[in-house]
Amino acid sequence: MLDKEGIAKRIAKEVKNGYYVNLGIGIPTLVANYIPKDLDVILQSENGLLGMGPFPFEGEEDPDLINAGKQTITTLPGSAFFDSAMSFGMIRARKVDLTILGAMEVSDTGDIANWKIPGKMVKGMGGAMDLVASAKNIIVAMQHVNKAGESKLLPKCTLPLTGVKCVKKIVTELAVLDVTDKGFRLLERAPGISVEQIKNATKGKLVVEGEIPEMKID
Amino acid sequence: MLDKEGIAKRIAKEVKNGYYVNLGIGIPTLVANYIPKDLDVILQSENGLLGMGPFPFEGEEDPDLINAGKQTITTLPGSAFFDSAMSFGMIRARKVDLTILGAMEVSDTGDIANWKIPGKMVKGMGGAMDLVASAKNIIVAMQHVNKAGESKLLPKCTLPLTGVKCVKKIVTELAVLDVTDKGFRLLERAPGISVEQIKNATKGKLVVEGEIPEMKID
Amino acid sequence: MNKTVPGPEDAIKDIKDGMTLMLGGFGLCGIPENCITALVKKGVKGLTCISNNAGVDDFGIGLMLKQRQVKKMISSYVGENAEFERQLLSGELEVELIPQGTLATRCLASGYGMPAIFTPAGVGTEVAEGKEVRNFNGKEYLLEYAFDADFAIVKAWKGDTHGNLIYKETARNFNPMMAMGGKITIAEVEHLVPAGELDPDHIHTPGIYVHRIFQGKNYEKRIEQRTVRKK
Amino acid sequence: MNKTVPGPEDAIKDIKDGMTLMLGGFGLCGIPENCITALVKKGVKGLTCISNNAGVDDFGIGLMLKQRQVKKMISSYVGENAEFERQLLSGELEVELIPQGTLATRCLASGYGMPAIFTPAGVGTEVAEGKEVRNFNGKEYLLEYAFDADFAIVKAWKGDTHGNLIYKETARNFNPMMAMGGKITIAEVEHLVPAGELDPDHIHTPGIYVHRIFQGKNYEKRIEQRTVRKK
Repeated sequence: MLDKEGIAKRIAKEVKNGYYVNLGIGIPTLVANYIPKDLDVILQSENGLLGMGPFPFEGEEDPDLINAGKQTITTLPGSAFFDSAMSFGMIRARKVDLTILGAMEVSDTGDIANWKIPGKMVKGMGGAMDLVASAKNIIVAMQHVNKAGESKLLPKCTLPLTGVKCVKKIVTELAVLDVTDKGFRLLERAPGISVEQIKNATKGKLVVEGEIPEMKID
Repeated sequence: MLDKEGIAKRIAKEVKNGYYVNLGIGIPTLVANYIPKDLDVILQSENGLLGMGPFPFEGEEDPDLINAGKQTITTLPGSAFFDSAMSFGMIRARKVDLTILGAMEVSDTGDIANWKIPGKMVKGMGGAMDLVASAKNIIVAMQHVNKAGESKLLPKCTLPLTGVKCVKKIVTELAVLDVTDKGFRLLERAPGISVEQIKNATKGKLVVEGEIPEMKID
Repeated sequence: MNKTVPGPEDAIKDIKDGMTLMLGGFGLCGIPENCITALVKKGVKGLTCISNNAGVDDFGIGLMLKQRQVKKMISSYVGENAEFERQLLSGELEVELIPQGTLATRCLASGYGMPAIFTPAGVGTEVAEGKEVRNFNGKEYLLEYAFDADFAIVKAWKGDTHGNLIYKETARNFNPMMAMGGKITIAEVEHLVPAGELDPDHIHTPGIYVHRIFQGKNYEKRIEQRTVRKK
Repeated sequence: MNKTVPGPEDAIKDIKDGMTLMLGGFGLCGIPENCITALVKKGVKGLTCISNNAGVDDFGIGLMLKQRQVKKMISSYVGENAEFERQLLSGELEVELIPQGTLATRCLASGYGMPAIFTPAGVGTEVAEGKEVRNFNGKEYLLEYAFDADFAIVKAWKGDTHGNLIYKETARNFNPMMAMGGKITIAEVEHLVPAGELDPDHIHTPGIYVHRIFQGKNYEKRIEQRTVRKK
């Protein structure tokens, strides 16, 4: 079973040379730490930055320089600032190659719910609805089951949706899955996890074809 | 009867302190020369400049700095450059206070035709259709009659339209007129021109109420 | 074309109860601190505020919320503050949550004289309820309308007396679109310079969009999430 | 993220007969001179060119017209050249004239992922023929679609290896929107610098929109209307 860092490490393998990538808050943010240094990858922050760098050194925080999670950050050579209209313009125009974000639920048709729990204080969708509606490639980083042990990979989301038919791939503590016309297609098992365990944890339609390899992360 | 410079001088009196003004090609361009120096007025050039200055001194022409008429120009302190989307954005959003342009025909309902003569090579409307569709105040600088002696102030334009119900005021070699619900309303006569002469030169509905003063230009 | 006013009190003097304001900033970054302080002092009430966020309990729009000056928030992400939550749950405060890109683009539409725009954000979700859906090239989009704000209040890094503005880093965020989108636009800047000192190629918001400008004071520029690494 | 190519021939190598190109510039100001020369040399034919103007007889897009490489021009103002007129009257060349602001905003729509926009330009004129008219708040607007261009070819003043671009003065014009609007965007620049040399606050076109960039050569930058005053 993977921990959060493990999920981030596995997702980092999906990042290709030359990609512009948007990372959501939570596990997706950790992905940045595992992108191989020899890849040329540029991070987009939807508040208005291309070329997000690491956190600043202590004492060098700049209040005018934050990411979409409102964290202090730095720039890198070749960075560019722009306004939020252009930022979501480039997102809508599918210039961002890969979007990685968290989810509360995903359906086997690729619907995603990650912004609202009825009865709880709703903080808002931020840029998530724009990102999922437009991204050409969305990977979801999430736990396979919730704290009550219930599957978060469902035939139909029970929570209010963020977007429909948009998720392409899911990486959980148990597995890597693609969303296909036939449902979730199991691609890889987490180290030590059996296909049976994944079947039991997946409530949505699951397609298991042939031998399912154990994922390689290092 | 006014010459072109006279028409420009009279129109210059319509320019108020604090105005952003867009000047079309031809007579409207001349208006810039007669705006009183004590007025704070900023000229917009729709190719992407606010704060258009005079022509450059000989030898100081900059090929990257032209106006919408493709003439070499200069900037002034406080000038700003922007792209054409923003330029027409500010035009559509009615941030430009006054638009002055030429016309081939104007109707007594404020329609304007100034871009196309059937049978002749059509060069295009450029920014004219955008300007007339959005400007909050349009003054037309034109000749009252064409070379054949026919009125250009008509009940209905005969040429393809540039815009409908948009012209607010017209200054010709003979008169100053407002476009009202009742048609052209005569406001001023050119020096030495009688109301009768204006009536004869105006084919569209003309409203003459009370004494019509002779215009003052100096 | 001198648009300078002495300070925030003069800039906001004709903002009245019940008006709709756009307020620039993302989180606490690039917010018009001086004008917010002046609005709190003035005590104007029943405001509808279009702002990506709603500040925190003791800073930003949170200060206006504490005084119950806000009737309605139009935002993409709120709830960094407890008072906000209390007013929302008690029904004192109305909130309209809209996707961040939709918010930005509806401001842009106002500034560019476009009555409405199409965006796929929110299609198939509760955001789409009651909205027109239209298919272009096999993809569905929502029709979203331009905003109609009485005032836009923005913060820039530098500005000149003509109202030309330059923003700094990610403090740009919503400020340029809001500057364009207000019927009357007020800009507060950290550095006010005479017209002619800004490079015309570097200006983000041309002065035609700005009606009043003043040199702001005592910027706190509070950091919401101080994240650092060790040297 | 090095997007540098050696020169215009490499940049345009996969532009094929019958493709749709956006070409930046207003008049002869800010046009991609090097790429136009390369397109003429390559002899690619049957092109649809989206460009505000069509150059003059012996410069700009006029050079492509002379070689009969252009099937259709989509412009707001043409006819500064005799060959253009000849081809148009003989039916060899097709022309679609659209208002300048509509042209600019349709490019912006492409770059901002908006399938269509509303503009009042052309309402009640022959430009509106066959188009959807819609009333918002008592005013009529035309629905105009985003462009679908295979390539955008733009000219900037400075650019870096990541494809970030800065334009100079009114040579900016249509270049930023077209840079955003093409499926593949080629930028030629007067000064190509390493990533990190441009101030991130001064960049007009972020590199994400640019796929290939090269240092241009021998810019003529011809002036169309040389107007001067005496000292």
